Amino acid sequence: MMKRQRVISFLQTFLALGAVLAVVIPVFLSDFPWPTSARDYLEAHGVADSGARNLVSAIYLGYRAFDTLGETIVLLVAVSGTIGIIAQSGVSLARGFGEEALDRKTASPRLRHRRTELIDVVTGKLGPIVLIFGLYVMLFGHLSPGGGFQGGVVIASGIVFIALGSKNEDSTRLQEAGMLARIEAAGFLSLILAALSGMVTGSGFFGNPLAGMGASPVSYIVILNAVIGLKVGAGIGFMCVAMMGRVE
Amino acid sequence: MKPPDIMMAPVYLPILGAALAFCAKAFFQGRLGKGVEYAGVFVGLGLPWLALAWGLPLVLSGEALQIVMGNWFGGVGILYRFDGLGWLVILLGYSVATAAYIYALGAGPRGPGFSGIFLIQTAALAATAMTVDLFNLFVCLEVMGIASYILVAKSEKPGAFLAAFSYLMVSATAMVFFLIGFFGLYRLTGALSYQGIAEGLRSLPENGGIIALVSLSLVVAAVAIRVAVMPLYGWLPDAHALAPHAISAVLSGVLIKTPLFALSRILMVLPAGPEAGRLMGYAGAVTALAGVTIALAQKDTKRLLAYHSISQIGYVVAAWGAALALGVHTPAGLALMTAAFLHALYHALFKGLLFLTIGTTTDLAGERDVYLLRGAAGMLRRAGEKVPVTLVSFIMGALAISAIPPLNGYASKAALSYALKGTWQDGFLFLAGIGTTASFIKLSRIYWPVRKRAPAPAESAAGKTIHPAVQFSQGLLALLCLAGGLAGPLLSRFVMTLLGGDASPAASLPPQLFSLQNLQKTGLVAAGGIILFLLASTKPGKGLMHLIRRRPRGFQGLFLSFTLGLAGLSLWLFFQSRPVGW
Amino acid sequence: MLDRLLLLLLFLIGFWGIIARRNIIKKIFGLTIINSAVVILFILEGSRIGNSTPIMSSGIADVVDPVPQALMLTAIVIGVCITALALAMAFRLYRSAGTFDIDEIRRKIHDEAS
Amino acid sequence: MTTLILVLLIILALYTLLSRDLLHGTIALSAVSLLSAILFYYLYAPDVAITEAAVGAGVSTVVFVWAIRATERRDSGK
Repeated sequence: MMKRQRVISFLQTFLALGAVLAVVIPVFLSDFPWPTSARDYLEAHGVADSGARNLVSAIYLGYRAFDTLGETIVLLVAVSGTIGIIAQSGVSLARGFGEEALDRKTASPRLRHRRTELIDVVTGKLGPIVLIFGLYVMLFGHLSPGGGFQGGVVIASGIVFIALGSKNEDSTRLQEAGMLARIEAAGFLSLILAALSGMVTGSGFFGNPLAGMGASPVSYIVILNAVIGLKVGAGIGFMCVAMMGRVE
Repeated sequence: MKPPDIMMAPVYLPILGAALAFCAKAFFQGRLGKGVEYAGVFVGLGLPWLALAWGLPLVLSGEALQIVMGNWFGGVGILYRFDGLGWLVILLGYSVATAAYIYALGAGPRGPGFSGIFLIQTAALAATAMTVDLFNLFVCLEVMGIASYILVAKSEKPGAFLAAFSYLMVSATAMVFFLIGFFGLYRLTGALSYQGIAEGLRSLPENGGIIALVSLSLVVAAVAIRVAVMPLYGWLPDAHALAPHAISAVLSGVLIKTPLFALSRILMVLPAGPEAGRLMGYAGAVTALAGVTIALAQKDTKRLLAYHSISQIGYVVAAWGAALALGVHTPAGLALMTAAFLHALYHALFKGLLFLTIGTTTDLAGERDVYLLRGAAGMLRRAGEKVPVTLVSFIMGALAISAIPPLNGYASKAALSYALKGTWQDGFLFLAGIGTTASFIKLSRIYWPVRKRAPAPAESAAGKTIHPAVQFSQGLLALLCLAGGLAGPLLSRFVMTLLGGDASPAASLPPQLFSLQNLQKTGLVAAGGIILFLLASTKPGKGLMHLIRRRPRGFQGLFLSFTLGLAGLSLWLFFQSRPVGW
Repeated sequence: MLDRLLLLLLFLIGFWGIIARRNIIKKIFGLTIINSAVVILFILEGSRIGNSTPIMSSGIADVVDPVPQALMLTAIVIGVCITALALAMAFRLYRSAGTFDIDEIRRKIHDEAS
Repeated sequence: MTTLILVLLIILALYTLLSRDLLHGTIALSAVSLLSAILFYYLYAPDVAITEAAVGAGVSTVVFVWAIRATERRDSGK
């Protein structure tokens, strides 16, 4: 019986790969010239419309900011869903971050004894530096490469460094899962309010509220970058800290 | 608050509500948390009805509001369109979501996390209905998908995680193919919105040739997998059967229809669209018949309902595909599209009703097997349901799906067969009607009183009672089914004016709903159903059904059917665009 | 032309990983690989029309097409979120079935159900 | 340069899918992510490079390693 089943599965794989290959070849191998209409418009008007010199940030937080909101929602739903699915299983590793109290004493013993000196020194010292770099990437998104998401993930790795390296007595509140969940929820609410603010000043949903007024329009992109960065950083930090099962 | 802002309300209000729900989960406990969560749910599910009411006169007059999100430049920005089709699909989404949430208050999953994800799913439904930008459609489908994977997995049943995992892997892979299709179309035209892509393709020699056809088939196949048409339905039965009841109602009622109508926006505009619509119409008719035959063979009640969802969506896609092939602005095409939407709306109502009532009964009896569960009617009465709301609601749902006159199924199936008359699809749908009646007689046996040699009557577990919110939502859906049936012609005229705009007066409606000819047809279907049911309960019948149930369904089969469906669609488009042949 | 062939091969390897490997973690590896392949396809083809980074400091002329770059930011993040969720489900499947082999999981769950 | 990186990516992808040990597969996958980040930087796409490096190599590797730590490391079957 096993032989027959293996042959069937091999045939199915071969058939599926052949069908996909036949369909996808024209698209992958076409050498049709790449359209330049969007690039030309953005080169001419990108900076004037959104105020951001980094055109990718101009698109990503200006012209197509709704896609970014969708992306932030996917991240939020994925984090809360992943934690929900893991926490319900009540696994020892997962017990550390159940919905109720997340105090530091429930870390499973298996993780505690394997802490080497290297982890203490490196992560303890590197944590703040990585956090500062994350904030820089987040806040200068409209000038240099980077922005909300990238800065947020670097901040998340900073939070993980702090959570790993903190000694028993002087741990900051930043590494407690409850605190991170609060920052994430507050960040998401303020992102929605920032998006809706465009309606109040008449430039429409996700429009730039400062377009009419004196302040340079780029500050709207900086605000969006900051809010998304905090939300993403807290969200991914929350997931990583939860997955580590609350190391001391 | 200019008109474009109110038009977008069904999208951003549920997101705001979800943000409130997540804040309630993170910040507050106890009564304050509940208060903030329900405030978010009211903002998310209550207020958008006002926006719909505001939008009605605008779309009734045939106008359509097309905006660029945030008044940015159209070539790069995101275009949204609020027209009759958008209004109707949002109405469909919100009505089923509200009824399902009321049911969830009573018996379904609870908690701020669930409310937040449910609201985000509703927002994604509304956004998918209104977007006319291809990459934004990708993001909306991903948001809708990820919300539904988690909601399916929330039911903690052993099979639920396997069902959610298969659903996730197949949809995620399909969305990567969608990206390749989007790449092909962006490469040819440099535009992101449907109109921009269509104009770009038309200015190219041969409408962009083979690359355009292949890219369109990639996009259509990726969206069609969420609609569960014939070759691509493998993931649906497990996901819908094992999800919590409220989520099964929303999944079957709305989540397989919104991508279909979003796809109709693409196929109405792009040059090779009508051909793709024609093929999907044929696949829809085959789905209607095949779905019913597999449903007849099922043992598990909710899996039987899930296969019926596939068969009923086959009805909708059959008419929808034919409408696109003829062009929605021709009178015949408009009649077909109206019949398709009418059946989609009515199916959402009666299928949601069936999922909720069967869910309540099987939860109470603790038994989901059609052959073992008996005497559920008595059990419901003993469980403190003085007024048999669940029983009556189930009967109305079963009559509606078998197209018995007073109820809405009859009205929409009459419209379907009138619009499709004379085509082979109509024959398939007629046979599928017989199968539906037979399987619902079989399903309703769980309510029949116990006979001597039947298995022990169902006893509800101690202490389980039926929550008033559960009864309210079931009663609400049952009333909507009845109202839809009685007001059939009126509602189909309303839907036609919304969809057609200028072509509506010329389009013909089924002349007289309760005409002798229609009633004769219904009698025939009912008789055929009873005969088929008797045949099915004979010895060879049971053997055949056991065979159908045991057919191998592996994880690999999902992907193989997806790739073959994809290759079939691109071959069909290729040969259709070469009428001369070589 | 060679780059596109290699990219097509990378995509096929990822797709083969999803359908042929029976270990569900390997299937999630395959999903991540085909996601990366499509993102590279967008950026590779998008960068053929220019030769400088799309940051408009003074005197910058023909810039690379920024639109696919902005879109691929979203696609990468969505891909990672889907992967994280798939892994959480794989974890729960492992806890209920004791193995990562999709066929054994399906057999165990069918035995429990019927 | 692009062709070289693509060949390396193919080799690493094959190793990810063929290796018996899931942890080696995860490390090879984060190498795939890192190499594609370098490729993006070379193709004038720094934003995507940072995202791919931070999100692709960073977060997904953490999640994969956690999933394998919490379950089983050896890949038994084919």
